[in-house]
Amino acid sequence: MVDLKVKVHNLEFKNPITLASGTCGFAREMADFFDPAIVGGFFLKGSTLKNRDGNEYPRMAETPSGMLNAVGLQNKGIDYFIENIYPEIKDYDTQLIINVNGSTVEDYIALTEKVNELDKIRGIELNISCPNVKEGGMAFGVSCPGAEMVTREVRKVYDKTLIVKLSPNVTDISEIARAVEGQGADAVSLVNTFLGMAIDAETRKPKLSTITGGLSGPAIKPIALRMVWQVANAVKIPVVGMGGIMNAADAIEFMLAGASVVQIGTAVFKDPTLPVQIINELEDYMLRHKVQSVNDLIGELQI
Amino acid sequence: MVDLKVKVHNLEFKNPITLASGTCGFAREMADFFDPAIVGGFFLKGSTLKNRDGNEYPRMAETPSGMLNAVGLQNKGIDYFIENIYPEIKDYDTQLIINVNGSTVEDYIALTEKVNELDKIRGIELNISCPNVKEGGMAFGVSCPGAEMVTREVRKVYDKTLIVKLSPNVTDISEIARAVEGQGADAVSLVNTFLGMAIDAETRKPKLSTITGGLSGPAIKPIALRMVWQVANAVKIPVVGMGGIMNAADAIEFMLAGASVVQIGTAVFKDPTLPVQIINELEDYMLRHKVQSVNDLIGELQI
Amino acid sequence: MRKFKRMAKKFVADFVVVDNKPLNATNFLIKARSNSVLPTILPGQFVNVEINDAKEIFLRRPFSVFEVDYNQNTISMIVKILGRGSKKLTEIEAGCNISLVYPLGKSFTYPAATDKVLLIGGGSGVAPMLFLAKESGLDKTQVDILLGARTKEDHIDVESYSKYANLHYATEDGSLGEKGFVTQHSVFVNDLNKYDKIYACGPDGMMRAIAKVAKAADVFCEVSLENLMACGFGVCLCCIEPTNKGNLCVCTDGPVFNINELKW
Amino acid sequence: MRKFKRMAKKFVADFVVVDNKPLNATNFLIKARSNSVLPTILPGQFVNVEINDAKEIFLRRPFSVFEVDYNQNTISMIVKILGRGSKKLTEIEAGCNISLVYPLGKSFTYPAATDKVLLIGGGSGVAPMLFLAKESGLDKTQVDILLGARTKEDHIDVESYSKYANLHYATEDGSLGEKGFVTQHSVFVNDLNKYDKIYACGPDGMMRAIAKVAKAADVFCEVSLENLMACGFGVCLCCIEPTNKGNLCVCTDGPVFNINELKW
Ligand SMILES: Cc1cc2nc3c(=O)[nH]c(=O)nc-3n(C[C@H](O)[C@H](O)[C@H](O)COP(=O)(O)OP(=O)(O)OC[C@H]3O[C@@H](n4cnc5c(N)ncnc54)[C@H](O)[C@@H]3O)c2cc1C
Ligand SMILES: Cc1cc2nc3c(=O)[nH]c(=O)nc-3n(C[C@H](O)[C@H](O)[C@H](O)COP(=O)(O)OP(=O)(O)OC[C@H]3O[C@@H](n4cnc5c(N)ncnc54)[C@H](O)[C@@H]3O)c2cc1C
Ligand SMILES: Cc1cc2nc3c(=O)[nH]c(=O)nc-3n(C[C@H](O)[C@H](O)[C@H](O)COP(=O)(O)O)c2cc1C
Ligand SMILES: Cc1cc2nc3c(=O)[nH]c(=O)nc-3n(C[C@H](O)[C@H](O)[C@H](O)COP(=O)(O)O)c2cc1C
Ligand code: FES
Ligand code: FES
Repeated sequence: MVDLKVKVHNLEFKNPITLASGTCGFAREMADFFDPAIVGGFFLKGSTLKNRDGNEYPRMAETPSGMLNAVGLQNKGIDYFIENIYPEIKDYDTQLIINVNGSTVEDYIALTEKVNELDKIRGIELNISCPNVKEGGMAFGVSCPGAEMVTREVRKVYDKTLIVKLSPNVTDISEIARAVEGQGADAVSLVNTFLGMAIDAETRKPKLSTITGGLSGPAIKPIALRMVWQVANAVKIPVVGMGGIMNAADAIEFMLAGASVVQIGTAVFKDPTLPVQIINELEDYMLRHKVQSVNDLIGELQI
Repeated sequence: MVDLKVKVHNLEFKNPITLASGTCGFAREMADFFDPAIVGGFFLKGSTLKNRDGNEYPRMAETPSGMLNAVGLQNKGIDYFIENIYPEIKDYDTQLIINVNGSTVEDYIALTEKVNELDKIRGIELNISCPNVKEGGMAFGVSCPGAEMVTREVRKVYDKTLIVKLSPNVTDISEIARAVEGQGADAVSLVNTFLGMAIDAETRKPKLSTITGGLSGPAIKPIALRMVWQVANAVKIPVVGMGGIMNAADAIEFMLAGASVVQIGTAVFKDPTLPVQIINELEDYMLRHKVQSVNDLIGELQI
Repeated sequence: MRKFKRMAKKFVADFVVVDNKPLNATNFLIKARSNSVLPTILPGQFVNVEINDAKEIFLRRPFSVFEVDYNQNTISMIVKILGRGSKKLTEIEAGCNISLVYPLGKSFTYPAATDKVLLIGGGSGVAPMLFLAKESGLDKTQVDILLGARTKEDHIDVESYSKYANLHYATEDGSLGEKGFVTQHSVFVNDLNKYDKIYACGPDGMMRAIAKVAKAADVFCEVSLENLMACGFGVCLCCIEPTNKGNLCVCTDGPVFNINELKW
Repeated sequence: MRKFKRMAKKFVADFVVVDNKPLNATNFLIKARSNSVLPTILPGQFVNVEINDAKEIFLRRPFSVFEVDYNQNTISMIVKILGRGSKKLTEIEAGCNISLVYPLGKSFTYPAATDKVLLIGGGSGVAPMLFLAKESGLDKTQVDILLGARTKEDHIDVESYSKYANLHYATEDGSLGEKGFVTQHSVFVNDLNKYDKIYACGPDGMMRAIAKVAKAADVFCEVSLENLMACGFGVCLCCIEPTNKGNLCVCTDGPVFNINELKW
């Protein structure tokens, strides 16, 4: 038997295969397909303080080996989550991490304080990298001062595991990672989507209502992998890696590059049972390669 | 008949379909497949002052809808070009633009001065965005001061058309575009490749000798298109667009986003005659949409 | 091997294509068999289909269920060639595997035993309407089906459904049935109030036109909406439709909506 | 329509697959016909093949030419299943289109009329060796072919070539011909100096082993190299091999190199 357990700060994951925020709903939707206890954890859909309708239709466009989305953080607000969703999912035997989003630092703080009360949510993923909202979102995540400020203020009110989710739309992502590490982040997760665009040549119009949107899927994998590797070499805190993971080999590559835990995002749209398959294949790989613990894969790129 | 002619500063292109630097050799190689006079122009392989051996093998890795390369500007140096290659290609009835690369500003200046003497090279593409060299290259292209400095110094010694090729590996590409515009660039071209990485999960080694390399191909198209659109909205000088163009629809999308001329790069590896097909399909599109001149497509995105 | 403990409400599985036959120039009937027993699948629900071996097609494509055979474990769908994915799908050969996510979405509200109903289908929207006609349990006298298409050639042959319903046709060029849009057809124009329920599936424009008249006439009316979907099971929030309850997902809160919910 | 004025040295065209037959468990012979007259194609040259309908395969795959029939306008190649692209290629059916870029690379230097030659092929490296044996114009007595493989099953049947050359086999398990690597085979170990020219194609390790001995024995020796290629026609500079003249492209300066040029 191989040992799949891995820790990110205080958070114990039964295995390193988790689901990315915005692509696994509030975990319930995935429970229609598989037992949530199988996977390492769920990074729940991005929540905001108040209800958000999100952007107008159309919100997505298919691209070569990927897709653009312009959802814009549609959600019913944190109170709705606490009252209506949390009770239903809180006893899932897996890690539930909430993805929090604000337009202002005050939003982030208020949200975090509410989330702090939830027993079964042992960590937050601070999203300072959403490219699909007009205010806040990525604006914080693309500069060191912005990223530092949000991290510092949230850190003051939160003492469970704080994971800061980084934007790839920057010149030097390891600089931002170091900045949030300096402000007390317990881990970083990367990457969020790349700002992209699609046009319909026939109608000469943008394909998304918002003109630009976030690119995800295998298309971005080479860039995401490079960033995980750079960041893992730049910080001491654990790295949660994602971006285009479609199979166990991809997941292993991210771990070799330095990710302790990986998130499966867009791939579940193609196959919602994929995370389960990846766990099985990861076990097979470890048996075949005589790797005892997943910890022996993390950052073990041979160069 | 439709009018395909388009101008970038003083450079007249008989049509907007050109070939990207590093993917069309020195045009001769493409002449094995089609008459070079058919296309708008060739952006010749990146040249340096002295001979460069480039990076070690392996230099490429296939990725979903794209590829990574780590060529590292292998070329025999500008003198070899002037003596042995230029005479052979100088009478091609099309625009020949040379792509110049330096490790230092002095390199760029020396190179430009030599190129200035070549009658049939009416423009240079200043590559400040190569991700595959240890010194110079992208280092200049990812900060405004760096980009400004090279542009300013080269501008002093060059009065034909100066196109500056931008790196997409930045937080705000329109800022860099404005910076080089401010220093007298006649046009900008974008995007160069994205810094990416590939790992072989079985051997646990990087797939490239240099660990990281440049990502190109359709995978990057949505990001490249977004950047062209942002830059076209930020500067007054013409924009030369590229990144994953595989067919006429892609080329048209870049023009709608604001590119006056487009470059076909990686796609020619799949089909070296593609630029010719794209010109034909562009004509068809214009006839079908009753577009008289390509100039009526440039920047004509309907929003 | 980790055991896959199914939570058993939705599934992903490879089916084997047992039949793929052209219904006319652009519509194909594809029937696929599962190895496992099928869950209940109702009219209006859909499946999300992976397109095999197609370069540059990344996501699945949604198609309404047209027929379910619980003895044979087969699901059928009518696929109209629209773009690259549907084209490729219609080229699949019997014997090939095809991956489906199923069953997805909410079904139409079943009519009451005494209801008189009008089913309106346009384009590939016929599929769920025929499915509903068959499954409704109503007598043929209670069910009218109105099908709209551009020309006679665009209609697919549904004569076998005349045992479940009275068939009416509208074509834009008058080559079959009455000339004009479905909303100009006599059963729609004259007799709307004799129906207890109207169900419709088809292009957006048609749905809106029907909804407008039905709303004015205050008749119960459900429409099935098409929409760009990334996941099909409610996690991506790409497939929204603005409603009285805010933006709802067409894939889970729909694709069937009561017109009174919609902001049309 | 703009006229496509061919510069006529290299081509991109759709061929029709006329035959695809398994030679053993992992090797297939694929023959494809062109609509146009073929240019001269020589042993050692290769074609770059587009893999149809394969998700996640972006670039073409290079394969050596095994046979050319100028009457039928066909090119044949031997494809060994290595990874995803070659696997997919071996599944192509007769009648399908396949796009080739051709002819690519430099051929082997033809032997002089009086030369005695040894051709050594390993794995899929047999293809150009058999092509060369046939095209060399030499008498059978002048040509020895030595083929290496892991086991008898890995060898493909090349008996028909015994009219052009004397066939010798090496297998690692001794199940066909002599046991061991080609470089341990008696024709190689004992008789190297009786050959005027040695030609080899196969895995990198085999090429290096042969080159080492040939160099020591000071015999003329050309080897064909395999390498990761993006373009196949000399523009990407990905396929380099360090040589006395610097980094050369395997696709245009090779794939055939004289061992004295190489930095081995
Ligand atoms: C719930 C549901 C049920 C459906 N049932 C059926 C059915 O039974 N039979 C059938 O033939 N089709 C059905 N469709 C439509 C079908 O999903 C699309 O025709 C298909 O996805 C098109 O894929 P493509 O690759 O051929 O087109 P693409 O090449 O992806 O697109 C071609 C063009 O059509 C547009 N388009 C594609 N899909 C949609 C869509 N869903 N809504 C609006 N515009 C779109 C694209 O934007 C593009 O302009 C259904 C759709 C939904 C959401
Ligand atoms: C000039 C030339 C002639 C060739 N002639 C033949 C031939 O006649 N018959 C034949 O069967 N094969 C031939 N090959 C090899 C053939 O091109 C590869 O087997 C094929 O490209 C593998 O593609 P794939 O998608 O199956 O493998 P992939 O899935 O792409 O790769 C599988 C593994 O093999 C490695 N690999 C793939 N291609 C090469 C390569 N060219 N060199 C080294 N490692 C590689 C990859 O890095 C990977 O680890 C030739 C190659 C060259 C360069
Ligand atoms: C439809 C969609 C919605 C998303 N919503 C969120 C979100 O609410 N919060 C967040 O941090 N990331 C969000 N993401 C980003 C993903 O979590 C992930 O970072 C990104 O998609 C890259 O991973 P992938 O390529 O595996 O999908 C979303 C992505 C998609 C495709
Ligand atoms: C193999 C290879 C070599 C390249 N060499 C150069 C170069 O020498 N100079 C340069 O400016 N860009 C170079 N590029 C970048 C391309 O010109 C182009 O900017 C990039 O590939 C994006 O376009 P594409 O996706 O159409 O290929 C190279 C790209 C590739 C794939
Ligand atoms: S398609 Fe993803 S939520 Fe409906
Ligand atoms: S494969 Fe491109 S230069 Fe050889």
